Amino acid sequence: MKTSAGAARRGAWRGRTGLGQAENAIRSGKRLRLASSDIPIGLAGIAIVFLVLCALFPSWIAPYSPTDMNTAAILQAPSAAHLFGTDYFGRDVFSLIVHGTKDSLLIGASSVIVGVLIGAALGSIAGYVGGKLDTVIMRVMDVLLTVPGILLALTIAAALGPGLRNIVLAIAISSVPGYARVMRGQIMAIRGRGYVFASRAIGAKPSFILTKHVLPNSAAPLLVMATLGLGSSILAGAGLSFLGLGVLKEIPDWGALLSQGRGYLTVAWWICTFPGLAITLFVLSINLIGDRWRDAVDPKRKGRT
Amino acid sequence: MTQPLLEVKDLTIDVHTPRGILTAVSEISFDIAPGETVCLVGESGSGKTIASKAIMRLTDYENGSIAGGSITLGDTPIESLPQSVMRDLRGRRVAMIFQEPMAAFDPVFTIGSQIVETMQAHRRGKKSTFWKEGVELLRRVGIPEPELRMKQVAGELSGGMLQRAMIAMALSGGPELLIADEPTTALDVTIQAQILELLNELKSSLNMSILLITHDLGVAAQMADRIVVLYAGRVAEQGPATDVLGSPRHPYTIGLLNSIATLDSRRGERLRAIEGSPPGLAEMPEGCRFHPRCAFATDKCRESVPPLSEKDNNRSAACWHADEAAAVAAATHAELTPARHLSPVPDAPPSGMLHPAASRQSISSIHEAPVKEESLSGSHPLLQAEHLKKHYPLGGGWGRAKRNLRAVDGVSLSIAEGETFGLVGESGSGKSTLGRLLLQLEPQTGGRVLYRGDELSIKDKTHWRESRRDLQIIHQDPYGTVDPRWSIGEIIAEPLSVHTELNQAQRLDRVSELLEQVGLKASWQNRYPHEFSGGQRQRIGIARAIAVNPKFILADEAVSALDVSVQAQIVNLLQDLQQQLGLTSVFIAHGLQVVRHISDRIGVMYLGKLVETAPSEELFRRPAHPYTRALLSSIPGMSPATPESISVQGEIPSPTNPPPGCRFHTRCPMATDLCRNVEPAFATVGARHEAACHYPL
Amino acid sequence: MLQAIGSRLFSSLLVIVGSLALVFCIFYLLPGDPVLSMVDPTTVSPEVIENLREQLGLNRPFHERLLAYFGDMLTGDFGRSLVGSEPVLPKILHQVPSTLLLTAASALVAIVVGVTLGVLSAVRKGGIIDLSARIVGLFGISMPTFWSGILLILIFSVQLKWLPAMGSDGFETLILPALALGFVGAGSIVRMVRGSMLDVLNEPFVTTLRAKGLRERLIQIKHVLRNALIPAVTLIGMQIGDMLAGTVIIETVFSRQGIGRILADAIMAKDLPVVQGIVFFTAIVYVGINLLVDLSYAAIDPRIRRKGART
Amino acid sequence: MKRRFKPAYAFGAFALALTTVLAGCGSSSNSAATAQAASGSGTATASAPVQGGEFTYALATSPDTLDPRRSGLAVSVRVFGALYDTLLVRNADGSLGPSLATEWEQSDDGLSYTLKLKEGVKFQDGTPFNAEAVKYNFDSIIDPETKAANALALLRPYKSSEVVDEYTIKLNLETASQAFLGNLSQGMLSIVSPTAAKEKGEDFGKNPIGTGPFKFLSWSENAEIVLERNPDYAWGSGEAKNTGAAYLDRLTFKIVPEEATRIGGVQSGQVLAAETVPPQNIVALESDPNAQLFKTNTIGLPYTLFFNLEKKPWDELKARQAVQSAVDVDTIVKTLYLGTYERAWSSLTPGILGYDESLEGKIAPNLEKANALLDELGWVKGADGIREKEGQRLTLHYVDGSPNREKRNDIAAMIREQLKAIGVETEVEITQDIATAVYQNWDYDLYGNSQVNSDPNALSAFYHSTKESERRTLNGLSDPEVDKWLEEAGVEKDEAKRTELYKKVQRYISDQALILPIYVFPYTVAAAKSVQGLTFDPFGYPIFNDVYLSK
Repeated sequence: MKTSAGAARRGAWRGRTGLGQAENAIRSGKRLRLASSDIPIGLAGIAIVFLVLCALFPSWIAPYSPTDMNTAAILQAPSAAHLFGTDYFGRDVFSLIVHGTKDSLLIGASSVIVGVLIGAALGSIAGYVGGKLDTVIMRVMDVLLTVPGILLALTIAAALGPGLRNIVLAIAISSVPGYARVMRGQIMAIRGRGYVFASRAIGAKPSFILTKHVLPNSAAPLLVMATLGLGSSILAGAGLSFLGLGVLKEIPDWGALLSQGRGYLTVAWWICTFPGLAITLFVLSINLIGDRWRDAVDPKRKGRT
Repeated sequence: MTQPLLEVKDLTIDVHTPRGILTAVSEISFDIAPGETVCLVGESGSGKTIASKAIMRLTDYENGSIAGGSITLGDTPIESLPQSVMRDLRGRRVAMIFQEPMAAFDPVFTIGSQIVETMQAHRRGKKSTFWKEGVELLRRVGIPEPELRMKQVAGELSGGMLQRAMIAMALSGGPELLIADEPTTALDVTIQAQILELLNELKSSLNMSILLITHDLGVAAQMADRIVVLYAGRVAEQGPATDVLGSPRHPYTIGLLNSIATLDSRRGERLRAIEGSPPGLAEMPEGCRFHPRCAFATDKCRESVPPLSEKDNNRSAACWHADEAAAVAAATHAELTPARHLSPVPDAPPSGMLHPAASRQSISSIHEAPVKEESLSGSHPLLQAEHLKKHYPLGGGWGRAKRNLRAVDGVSLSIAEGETFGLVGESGSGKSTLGRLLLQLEPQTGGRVLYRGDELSIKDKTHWRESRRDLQIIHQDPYGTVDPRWSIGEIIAEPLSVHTELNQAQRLDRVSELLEQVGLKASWQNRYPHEFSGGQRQRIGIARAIAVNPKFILADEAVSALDVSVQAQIVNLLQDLQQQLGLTSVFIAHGLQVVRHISDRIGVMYLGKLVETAPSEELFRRPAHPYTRALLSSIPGMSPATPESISVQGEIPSPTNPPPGCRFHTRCPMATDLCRNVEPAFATVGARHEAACHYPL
Repeated sequence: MLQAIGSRLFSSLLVIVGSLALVFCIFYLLPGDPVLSMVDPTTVSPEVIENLREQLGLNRPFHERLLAYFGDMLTGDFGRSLVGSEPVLPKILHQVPSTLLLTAASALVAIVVGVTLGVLSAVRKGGIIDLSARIVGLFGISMPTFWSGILLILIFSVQLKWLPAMGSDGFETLILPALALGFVGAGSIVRMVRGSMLDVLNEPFVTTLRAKGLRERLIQIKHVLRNALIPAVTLIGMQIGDMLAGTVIIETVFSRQGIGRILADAIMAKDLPVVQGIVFFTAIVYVGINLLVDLSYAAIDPRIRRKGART
Repeated sequence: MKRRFKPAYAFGAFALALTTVLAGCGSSSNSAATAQAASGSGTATASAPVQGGEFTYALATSPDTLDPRRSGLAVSVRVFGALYDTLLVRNADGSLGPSLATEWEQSDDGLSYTLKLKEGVKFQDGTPFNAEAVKYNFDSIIDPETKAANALALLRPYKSSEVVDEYTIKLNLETASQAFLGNLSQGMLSIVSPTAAKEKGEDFGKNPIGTGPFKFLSWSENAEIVLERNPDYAWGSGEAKNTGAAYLDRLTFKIVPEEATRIGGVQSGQVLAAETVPPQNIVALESDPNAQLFKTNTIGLPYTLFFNLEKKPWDELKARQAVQSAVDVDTIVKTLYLGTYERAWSSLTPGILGYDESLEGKIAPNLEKANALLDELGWVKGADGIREKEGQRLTLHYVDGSPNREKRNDIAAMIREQLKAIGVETEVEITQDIATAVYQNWDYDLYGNSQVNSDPNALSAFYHSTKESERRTLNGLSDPEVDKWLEEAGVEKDEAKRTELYKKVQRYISDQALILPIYVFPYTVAAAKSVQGLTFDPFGYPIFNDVYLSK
């Protein structure tokens, strides 16, 4: 009513006035003129590509076997032979990090995938169906939110044992409420979009509208959130390692390396500093890219480009 | 000649974008004398707003920079003043008001604190003194209960009220120049009239100069002493308002004037639209920027930029063929009087449709128009509304009293097959809601809708879904109503896949056919909506609406968001299609002229009620309801108060709590006790002419 | 209004009861029981262990235990710790101030750092300051807290000897943990504040403010920031919740007292009454944070204050 | 008997008699500690003790309760030493000395002990210490209501008490036990005030009252336990040189679980001492001019990996011997503990009665032998280097607890690597809930445990066969011959004979490759230079009564 007429007018002046395009150009310019800030984005991209390569082809990159314990050369400081030094077993820290990439990324990726799938499903149902079901689902999500994530993770890990799969599940479940909330909000927002109304106006069935319009358009913010979630999942995994819920694998993930090496910080800083930096590098890169991506898909901000 | 208050000379403004530096405004020059009103007129991309911001040096904050030329305020050249000095000029010597008053106030601070803050920026003084001063200012601009308003935030005031407050805030520094950037565009036409009147009154009483930026030639005609027409960042033409509007010399100005569905244009006839749309900043044509759209264009125009050549009497136009164009325009003018009603107020004798001569003209033109009414009157009603009501519940819950927003409150209506019914009214009148109810896009609270005599209800899913094939809609926001991820081919084909069994290839054929039908290229179907201009998007929306050969189309503010020159194209397209396809339609708009141009019959809505329906000419010639007459009188560029015109005070009341009796009584100059207590019936006042008024005019 | 509060309280209550029931079920399904981890199983005989189970009521059926638990709760009895056998309520209440203090201090760090960097980054958009502010912010969310915590200890305690490495008494012991925890939240807040500052800077009213001749700093801080904080408040609320959860790790690293550590220990020891008590407490804190968020909305945005509801 | 710690004693051998306490940090080790060595130079600068000051001592974990009867943690015992006294003390030479009991006598049938109690002793709440108090203590331990567990295990086979007179008590046993008397020196059998215990009930653990040199002031959970000097104290056992009231005004235990923080606390001066110093820091601290390091080897059972004899193929001697030959314990201990831990050779640690030195150096890594043994059993290396037999892969399910205490997880990682060389795949399961995995489900092939204990009788709990109704042992060994040796040794009064019996047991265990002994745990404390007089009892628990802070 009042708002819709207002919107028409707003559209009207934007369309008609001189600033219409100029302003758009200016605004988009403001956002994109950050050529200097694209350098870190580029670096972040390179870092991610490199880490993915590490995950896929670790033995091409790592100079040593990650399990090789050279007990004659323990706790050696970084040198030409051992770029990142050696740990308390005499393993080459660089090779460990390279080989640990796979599991680290796997923990991040699979927990995000599981979390997003469950969260998106619940959020979509809540948002699209609405009514009582919505209330029930969201109340359950509130319960999950209220129980601190770490408690959930701890109890799940304690209940199911400390396997990698259970760590993933623990992180995934504690991330479900977040995704569900975002998805629900998104679905409800998209449901109110003009093109959904337009599609309904031509007589399209609800299932058609849901699958062709609502879901595809709701996905973008969730995907961005999932990207950022990759980083926080890896951190959560490291946190669980710290609390003693990690897994003792032949090739530890970064979180485990960091957690296990932290006692040596004063005598052999390299053992946990480099895995820590690997985590930081990855999460930082993911965040930089995710932030940029989010700006790109955020309809509020997209309008300016 | 007195020293101009503001002198803009060869001003060029660059805008920094990721694609490089674009020039938004090139070498524009104009000046404003003390006490003078100058209008900058132009469409999107003309650079009028950015030019006005440059005068305040606000462009600096928006990635713009002054690349050349000078701006002189009084004796001070300000184009390169440091911002610290500029800050002192802003608000004190030059003040500015904006198009959307709601957005122009900080939503979280009170109006009062924002006014006081302005004073504090320029003067020393006690806050309480400033506050009192603010109250006086609000009173000065005609705001009732100013003490209360001072304490309210923007969200609590109506648009018209806020624009007044905005003006008050601008006045608080006692400026010599007021820049008004589309101050009334977001407002309803009756409010627009009030604001324009206020501006004129303030200008003369305070001896301010006004730089008015507008796209609306009507507003320019009503306000301007002089007009500067901008096109694509350059001055196309400038001169005294009378001259520019009366005898335009630039083909663009001529085209603009022709594009307008004036009250005098022949109904049903094609408007003389300018082809194409204004260029974007990044794709400015070489030579004369208007040449791709210009009928007079020659190689010379394509190669070199025409200078702004002075003709006489302060008039100039930037066209190699100005004389030629002016001659053609004069001829057309004589034939069609394209801009007769757009006479600047002070100099020209009152004219317009209420002027006897103009009225005669209108009448004569009706006789020439293809007359459908007779044939229609006997035909079957296609769509009928019976006592339709739509109440939206507000708030309430948990024991709080529930209130209803009575968006549509008992409307009965019958639309005949083949008829085009126009629906007009201000914001909050319920016209869009009524449109959606007619199509049963939402359930009504009361009453019913009949389609071909059968009840149509959103609740009967199967029947409803089938009926969508016949009943289509063109939306007001052509971009928001298409899925941005779909190609336009898919968008146009969506109704086909819902309602037909066509296979992929057949669908493609049909989409190609439709695209050509609405004036787009069939090969564009793989493109995405964001690649199109506003006008093109609306063509896409139209193609989609007619894809399944509907019987009825609802056009809901379908042209309101478009540039004037583009609006004409779409109006033409709609008219053509209606004739070709034998459509029945309802055309909702707030622009009265456009509605009149396209509609056979018009209904006027006020606060959820239909107050008058009549055949288009009849309504304009003999409005029976005071509100209709008030609406007509508010059209800018109309002559000032003639005995027959009505100007309304105040604003439309809230639909949650409509006044008793006649809903218009609170604003009606003729209201009596009867009006205040008894709701008038919707009664026949002439042939196919009904109105709900105790005292029809 | 009263009824709105009533319904709010009711749904909060539901959430709290739901959380407790959820935790109860999880623990019921957990393999093993607390007794084995309370004793030395190589020397303590099976009968003794069986006696302990009996004494602690671990042999009773599920529904009996659940009903008994909620029944006791209604009378304000949160039970006794299975491990230390002290009453849960005083045990938790004793630890609460330390955790709340840490959470509050971390929130303060997060808000001050986050908002400052966010504002800087937004008003100096595109420059080196923007970039550095954002990267500093991102570092916070890119480092595992236990690692940054240990680094802080090594630098400020062991090397520079400026601040204590451990403990929970006094202001000084609060600084390092609050920094370690606060920086995590700061990252998201920087991002949010920057984004919404930029959005608000593009609002038309900012042009009005400039056209009135106000100083740019005044515009940025008084007007833009206040508007930008409206969407940020929700996020800050959520961040505070996350920080509360983050105390589990930080309290261990810095050897602070607090429910985070008790919680970790209690989970490991399967000390259900203690875990329940803490979940109850955190649930209340979450409800409180939500309330605080709403109050902040009202404080920042008069539109909400006057309507008495969130839009 | 006065004890003085000299470097010469380091890892020295004491033939101690027995008992049990928990050391390390876990929930489950009996202990008796031996030797101590003050490296650094703490003891050299002995001068006149200074009165006053607060001694802050960082513990790695928090005590569960300060009620000795109910506690299950070794860390609690570190505090009990300051709060309480025991009836007897274990002298540095392994003999028993008087404390609250001044004389003791065993009946001929070994089924009862009569103890004379010290007179004039008062609990910190003023309750007089007497036979009634002792009777209350022991009776309450065997009362199921008290929920005693570890203390109950120590007190076994106690049956009842008879108060002979105010200061004489007769303790009756169900069966004879050579270990019983020694156990009375264990901290978990410290004597609590009967008045306070009755009054506080379950809350006594938070309001402890004993007869010790320090009295309880406050316990701020997970932060600190504050004790203050008991000025009335005048009945020191002689374990500390100072038998009167303590030099310190206050003794504060801080709870600092994170290693780096704990050691950092000493380096930054926030605490004066911190226990359980990781090996890598020991090396560094030894050269730190601002700190001193105390190290005491504990005695009892070393950290030992037990094969589960119920799991195939580890029920076969050759399979176990193959692992025994493949694991290079020397390298593991040297690599992980950087020379700060001793490697273990037998099922008992050096310094305990009956320790069999002949086992030292007997086992050397020999991959050929290991491979040959597995070949003999028919395990053939597959494509990936892991042996298979009848479609089964040769795997070793190695269970260890979390958190990674004393780098035990790292031992698992190294063994996994070493066993790969002989084609054994090691599945390492690290679980927090070791109690369920091991003691409830018995689901492991190899699991490690240690016990600090001063009596070789501790072997019974690990190697004696068990009845159906009893909990099985970690090996699940059932050999009548071993049972016989252990039973005889349990009641044998002749030390030489006992020694011989225990040596037989040790040799048997080694020959059967039932276990892999790994290391002997040293209790370590890092302290500021100002800390003087810190000594440890044979169990490795700190003695605070001699401690003073030099300026």
